[in-house]
Amino acid sequence: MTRLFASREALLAGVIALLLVLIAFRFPGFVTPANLASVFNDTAPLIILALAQMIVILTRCIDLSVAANLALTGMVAAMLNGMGVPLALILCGVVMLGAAMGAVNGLLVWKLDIPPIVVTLGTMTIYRGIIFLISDGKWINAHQMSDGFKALPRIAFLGLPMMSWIAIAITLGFAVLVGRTALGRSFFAVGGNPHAAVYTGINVGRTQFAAFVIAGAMAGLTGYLWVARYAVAYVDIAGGFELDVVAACVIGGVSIAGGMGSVGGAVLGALFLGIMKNALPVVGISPFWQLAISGAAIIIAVAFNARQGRAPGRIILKEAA
Amino acid sequence: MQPHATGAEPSAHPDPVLRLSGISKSFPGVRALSDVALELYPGQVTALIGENGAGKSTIVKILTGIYQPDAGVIEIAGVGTHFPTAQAAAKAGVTAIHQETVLFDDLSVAENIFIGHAPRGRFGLIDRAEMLRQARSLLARIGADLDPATRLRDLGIASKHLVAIARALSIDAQVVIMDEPTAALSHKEIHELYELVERLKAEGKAILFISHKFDEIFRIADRYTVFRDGQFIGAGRIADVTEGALVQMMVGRSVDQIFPKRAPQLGPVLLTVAGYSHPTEFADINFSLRQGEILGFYGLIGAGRSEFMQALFGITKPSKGACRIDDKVVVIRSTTEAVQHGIVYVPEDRGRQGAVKGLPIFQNVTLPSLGRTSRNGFLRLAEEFALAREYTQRLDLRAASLDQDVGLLSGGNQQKVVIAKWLSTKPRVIILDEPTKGIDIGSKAAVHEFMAELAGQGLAVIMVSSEIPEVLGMSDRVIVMREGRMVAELTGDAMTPEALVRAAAGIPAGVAA
Amino acid sequence: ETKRIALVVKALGIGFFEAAAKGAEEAAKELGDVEIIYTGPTDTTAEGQIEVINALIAQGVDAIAISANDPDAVAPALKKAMDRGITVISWDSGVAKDGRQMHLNPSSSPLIGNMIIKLAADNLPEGGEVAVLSATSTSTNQNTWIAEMNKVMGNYPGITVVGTVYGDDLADKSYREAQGLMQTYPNLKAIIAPTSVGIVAAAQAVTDAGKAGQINVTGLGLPSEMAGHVKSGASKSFAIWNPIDLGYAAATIAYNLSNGATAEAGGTIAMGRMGDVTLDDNLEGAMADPFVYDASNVDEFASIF
Amino acid sequence: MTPSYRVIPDRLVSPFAKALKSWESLLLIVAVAIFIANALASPYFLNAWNLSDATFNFTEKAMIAFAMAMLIIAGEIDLSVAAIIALASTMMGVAMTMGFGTPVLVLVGLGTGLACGAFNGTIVARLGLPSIVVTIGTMSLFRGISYIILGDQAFTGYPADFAWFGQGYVVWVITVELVVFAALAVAFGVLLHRTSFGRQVYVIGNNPVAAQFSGVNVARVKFILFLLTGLMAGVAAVCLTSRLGSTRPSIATGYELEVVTMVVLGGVNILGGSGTIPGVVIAAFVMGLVTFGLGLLNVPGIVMSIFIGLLLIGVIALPRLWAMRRRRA
Ligand SMILES: Nc1ncnc2c1ncn2[C@@H]1O[C@H](COP(=O)(O)OP(=O)(O)OP(=O)(O)O)[C@@H](O)[C@H]1O
Ligand SMILES: Nc1ncnc2c1ncn2[C@@H]1O[C@H](COP(=O)(O)OP(=O)(O)OP(=O)(O)O)[C@@H](O)[C@H]1O
Ligand SMILES: [Mg+2]
Ligand SMILES: [Mg+2]
Repeated sequence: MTRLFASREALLAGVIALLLVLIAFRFPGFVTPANLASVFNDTAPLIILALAQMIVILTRCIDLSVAANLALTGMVAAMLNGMGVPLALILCGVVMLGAAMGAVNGLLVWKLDIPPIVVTLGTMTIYRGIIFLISDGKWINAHQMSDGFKALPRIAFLGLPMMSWIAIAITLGFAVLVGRTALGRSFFAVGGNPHAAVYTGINVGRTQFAAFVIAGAMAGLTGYLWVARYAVAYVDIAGGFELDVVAACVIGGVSIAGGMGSVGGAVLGALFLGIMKNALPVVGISPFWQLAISGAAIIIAVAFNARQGRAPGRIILKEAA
Repeated sequence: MQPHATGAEPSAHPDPVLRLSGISKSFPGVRALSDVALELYPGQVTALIGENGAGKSTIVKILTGIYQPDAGVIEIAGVGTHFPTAQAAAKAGVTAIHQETVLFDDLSVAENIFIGHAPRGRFGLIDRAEMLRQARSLLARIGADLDPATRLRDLGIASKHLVAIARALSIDAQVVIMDEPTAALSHKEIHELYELVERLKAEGKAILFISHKFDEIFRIADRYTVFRDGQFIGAGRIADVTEGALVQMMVGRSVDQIFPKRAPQLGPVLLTVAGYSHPTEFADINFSLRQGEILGFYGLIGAGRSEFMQALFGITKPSKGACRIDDKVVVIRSTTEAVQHGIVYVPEDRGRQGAVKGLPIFQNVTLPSLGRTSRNGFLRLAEEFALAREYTQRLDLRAASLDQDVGLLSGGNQQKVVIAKWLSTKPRVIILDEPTKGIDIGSKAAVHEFMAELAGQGLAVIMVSSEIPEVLGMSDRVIVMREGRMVAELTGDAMTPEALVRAAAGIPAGVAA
Repeated sequence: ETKRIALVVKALGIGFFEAAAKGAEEAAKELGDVEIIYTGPTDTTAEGQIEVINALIAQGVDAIAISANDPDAVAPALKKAMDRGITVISWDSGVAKDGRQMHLNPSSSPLIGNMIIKLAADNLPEGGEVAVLSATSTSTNQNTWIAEMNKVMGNYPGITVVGTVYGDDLADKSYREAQGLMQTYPNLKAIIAPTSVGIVAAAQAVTDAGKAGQINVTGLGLPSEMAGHVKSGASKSFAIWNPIDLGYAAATIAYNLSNGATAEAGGTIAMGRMGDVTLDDNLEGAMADPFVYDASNVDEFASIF
Repeated sequence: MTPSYRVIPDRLVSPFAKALKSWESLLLIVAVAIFIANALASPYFLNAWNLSDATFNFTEKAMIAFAMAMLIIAGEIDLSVAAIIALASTMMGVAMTMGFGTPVLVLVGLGTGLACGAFNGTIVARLGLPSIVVTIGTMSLFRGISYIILGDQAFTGYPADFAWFGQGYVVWVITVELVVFAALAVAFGVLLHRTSFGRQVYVIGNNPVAAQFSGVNVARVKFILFLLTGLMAGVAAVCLTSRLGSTRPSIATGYELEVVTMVVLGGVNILGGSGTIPGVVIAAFVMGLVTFGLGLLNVPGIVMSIFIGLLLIGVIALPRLWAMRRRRA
């Protein structure tokens, strides 16, 4: 009973439920299933990238280039589409291109031992710059994209668009990866105690590399989804999104120091932010208040999480226990 | 007895399972090993002996694939091999309990044991149930009463060490290496470990045992190998050698192992602690301490001695109680205030709490004395060097220069830097928490000498130690703690090993200890 | 000696400004001795434009024609440019009066303000709720047009503006803001987006919500980007002036000013094939009337800009 | 005890030899190379007035970078600095509309910076939350307050003498901002490298637990560092507001990453524990030279940022690649 309550995921889920109740009070239309489905769909990219970022953070790294990676693969997807490349090939292409960009990050971290925040700060600007170079700074608009290209994330299945299903599938995939595979467990080991990981025969650098590659692949896939969904590609899409992604992870209880986090937490963290973002304009709060409120929400959530996560400590005195 | 300089043995013995020869290893600025040899035999325990920084842990790391030797040959059952990774070493049948606990706080006990080689089920996914089952049987085998599903963070330090041992045994190995395995264990667990070593011997495993404690070396080892300053000095059978001869080989000179004799000159009461209590860690600690006195604190690991000392030093806050210095009540809310009042604490966990790795030796030493080596907040380098030189040389520090990174020193030498750091502040009360843990015999004597000297100068010394000879040899008075409470205060003739063990373990008088 | 005229835009890569650059090049060809430097920051910030302006001053260009991200913040830098003998005008989105010699509005602001609400009202004979999707909250021209629109609301009884949101000229943000509008105001009948980025995003959001035909997206947009949405019914009509003409006119005015023409209240400046512009007391002038596009003519212009 | 101690030398490598082989020397070579390349690439580069204008590309960011460098060396980070500029600038605008003169405006700007720094410092140092996350939150919070106050409005019409900070010259081409920058560089250099406070910063960055166990008041030092960073953001806000002559809530967007880039390029270890102020000063010039030089060639800003990104990774990666090759050879 206390265990259930203490678990951060349950608590966060409770906060989200409370948030929904409060919103419903002001604006009942928000909590209709159709609208909640649309909020979930809107949050799908954030969920996918929060999961990707989570495994990177688990290994004591951080990937600030996810949004730039997303934008670049999105642009490439739109350009390939413009050249008439079939959608299936584009999908393979974006995942591979994203993974390749993740691999660049990973190699710099692994082989040259450069701190991940520096590597991805650098590649973040480089990837964005490359978009400008390949697109000449021009936008690719809806009318320059084929209908099939734009349709995939929108196809409805059992009442949910494909984009939501993809997010759900990826969530399940991550649950298996993180909980049941050797690689998944080694993410925790590497982040929890890199020094000890070496002694247990886990190659720290290679594990971090793997996390970056997976994160890159996810960013690549999201790049296509994003561009197809919003039907536009240009240099600045998803600008600053990397910070939302990190915020989602942290709200979800992923420890920025590595080694601690869960799939459920990351997903809930993303949903929390997604609901905040969608709900504020709906309940009629002036757009100028949005930024301050979400900032305050992040701080409160983090403070709360830290309080939850604080180790109770050993208890030596017998009767005090 | 003359030790065999070559390590070669009469043919009555079986062939070595593992033979190292001509191994050399250098780090930037340090030659950790040069041309050393080591042989391990099945069913025998070989003790590796040497001073701090002799290269013992380095050879362990070479044997487990963490470091690559610059030169030399590793042979297993007569076949040359090499270990590019830790996994390669495990596959070749070499497993180790390392000097530092190398575990993962946020994983479960079972996962800690099996990380890297977890049992697999369908689709190559980890089979959790099987992993828990195997972990349970391994823990039972070493007599550890632990739930394999517990998060490691929730365990005490001794239990963590047992997990490390279980992990080493989870690998089916011919060669088991133990690098100072008893340093963090209490009385009871040490005995269980000895039994385990006996069982492993009976199973025909070759064991490499590293320790600074001679009593245990003579108790469990069959053979010895001695290193000094990265050189091979000798090897042979324990039965053929005396303790004095081993020490001689180890330090290159004879060492007086007797605790310094002193006639304590007790001054007025300096420190009084009354009713110190913490909500969960310790309760109702009362004592007073005189100038020139050495007060020992004995207890089993986890008795709460460190917790109490850290509260006295301002790291954690007590909930109740008062502390008086020179009969004036002082409130210590932070370490800064403790230092201002002349109380200093040499921590037990030198890697985390003591040394600032990444900074040079001299900056470590002068850290708490910056007020003295600076003027109006501006640093004066020459004074810093002078201060650092004075105290490190007195402790016989082995370092290339005072500008060297502390992180590059061996464990024992790091401890010396930490002690030097506190002595340089000219404190009034010095608390030493396990001051000689992991320190070689020569330096140990130096530390003891120093403690006596400090007391002679009128300092009040508190020494936390789990080594009975040290406690008895050094202290004027001993307080025993158990489960967060003071259970005995012994002086004079009452200070016997039996009394200490009984009080610490909670065995009432009359029952056999 | 050739005149070097810098056309500084809000951000590179936006279709509208690319078209304006085409117009400026056309003017350069016509004038003969002119080199156009098409430049701007890569995101719509005033600080970025200031760095660009500093670099242009250093190169000693002859004239700067700018569409400003912030009317006040760029003014000191432009003043410095004028001090060093550079001709400075603003066009499209203006600069504070003392930071430029004149400002060229694409059209007159009252006309545009009236136009955007009229486009919405013409399709709402029974009246109803409309909302505005703007660019950044600091965008001068957007704010002026919306203010002008509010002044004439009295002429359109039955139409109520229920809210204004800001998409920051980012496609994804505009899309989400449009979604938010639809959720907040279930009876919404039209979204007015006087920005080429916002109008496309809003049309896409309306289409995705399955409300094409129910909610009319209108405002200012480029025919090439809007053609599809006009066909799908998400947008019945929209307006724009010709950005090519605008770039052409800005370049010509800059050329003339740097060749000795003067900008004074009540005076006129020649704009080549676009005729003359007359300046008001604020030293502002309007180029031409906005032009309305709908299903009947959008395809014809989609291939041009 | 034996009186004959083993003698340990103070140093094996002289500080001068160390400096020669340091990151700063490498960076200085890069800076000189970029300077020469710029001079060759554009005829407009070697002009006193143009070079003076070019300093505006980095002075304000560099002021923050000094404090940020110390914060990062101590193992923390402040991503809210740009938002602090926005809030400080907004507060100055509010004071201006209330009719206060330049001295009060400056005090308000600095005071807001200090207050924001104190807010970050309290949360991070007292509550022990990770600074990277906390300041991502305050980044939205501070700028959000600006938006609440200003909405779609702007503050303009600052007093004429207020323009001195961002547009004034001390003598000839030497701007007020450049002088402020130089003075702060010296002050921070002394603070970090010559005082016991600076030493404590390094200690905390290397091992905060050991620092506490050595009597260092870790929370206080961290709090002061956040305060300093906030103050410097306030100084930058005064300069930037004065230079722009107006305040919008979107002012200084994206500065935080440029400041961090400058600090890291300057050789500060992002993980804490090492770095120098001279390194940051050189890095500021390098970034200013790159952006200005490329600006003269009308290269778009985003392409410049590719150069900065490559520089950031390249300057760290190349020496390591070189060392790896040598080891293999
Ligand atoms: N990673 C390293 N980098 C540089 N020097 C090292 C490194 N590891 C060990 N050394 C040096 O190698 C020498 C041998 O160290 P080692 O840890 O093997 O000593 P040890 O015999 O285990 O000592 P102790 O009894 O204190 O544990 C020491 O001088 C130490 O400073
Ligand atoms: N489960 C644990 N988690 C974290 N730290 C621990 C744990 N167990 C022990 N420690 C740390 O290890 C050290 C051991 O202290 P503890 O209170 O257990 O024993 P003690 O009676 O003080 O004696 P000793 O010094 O012999 O260990 C302390 O510094 C304590 O903080
Ligand atoms: Mg060792
Ligand atoms: Mg202890």
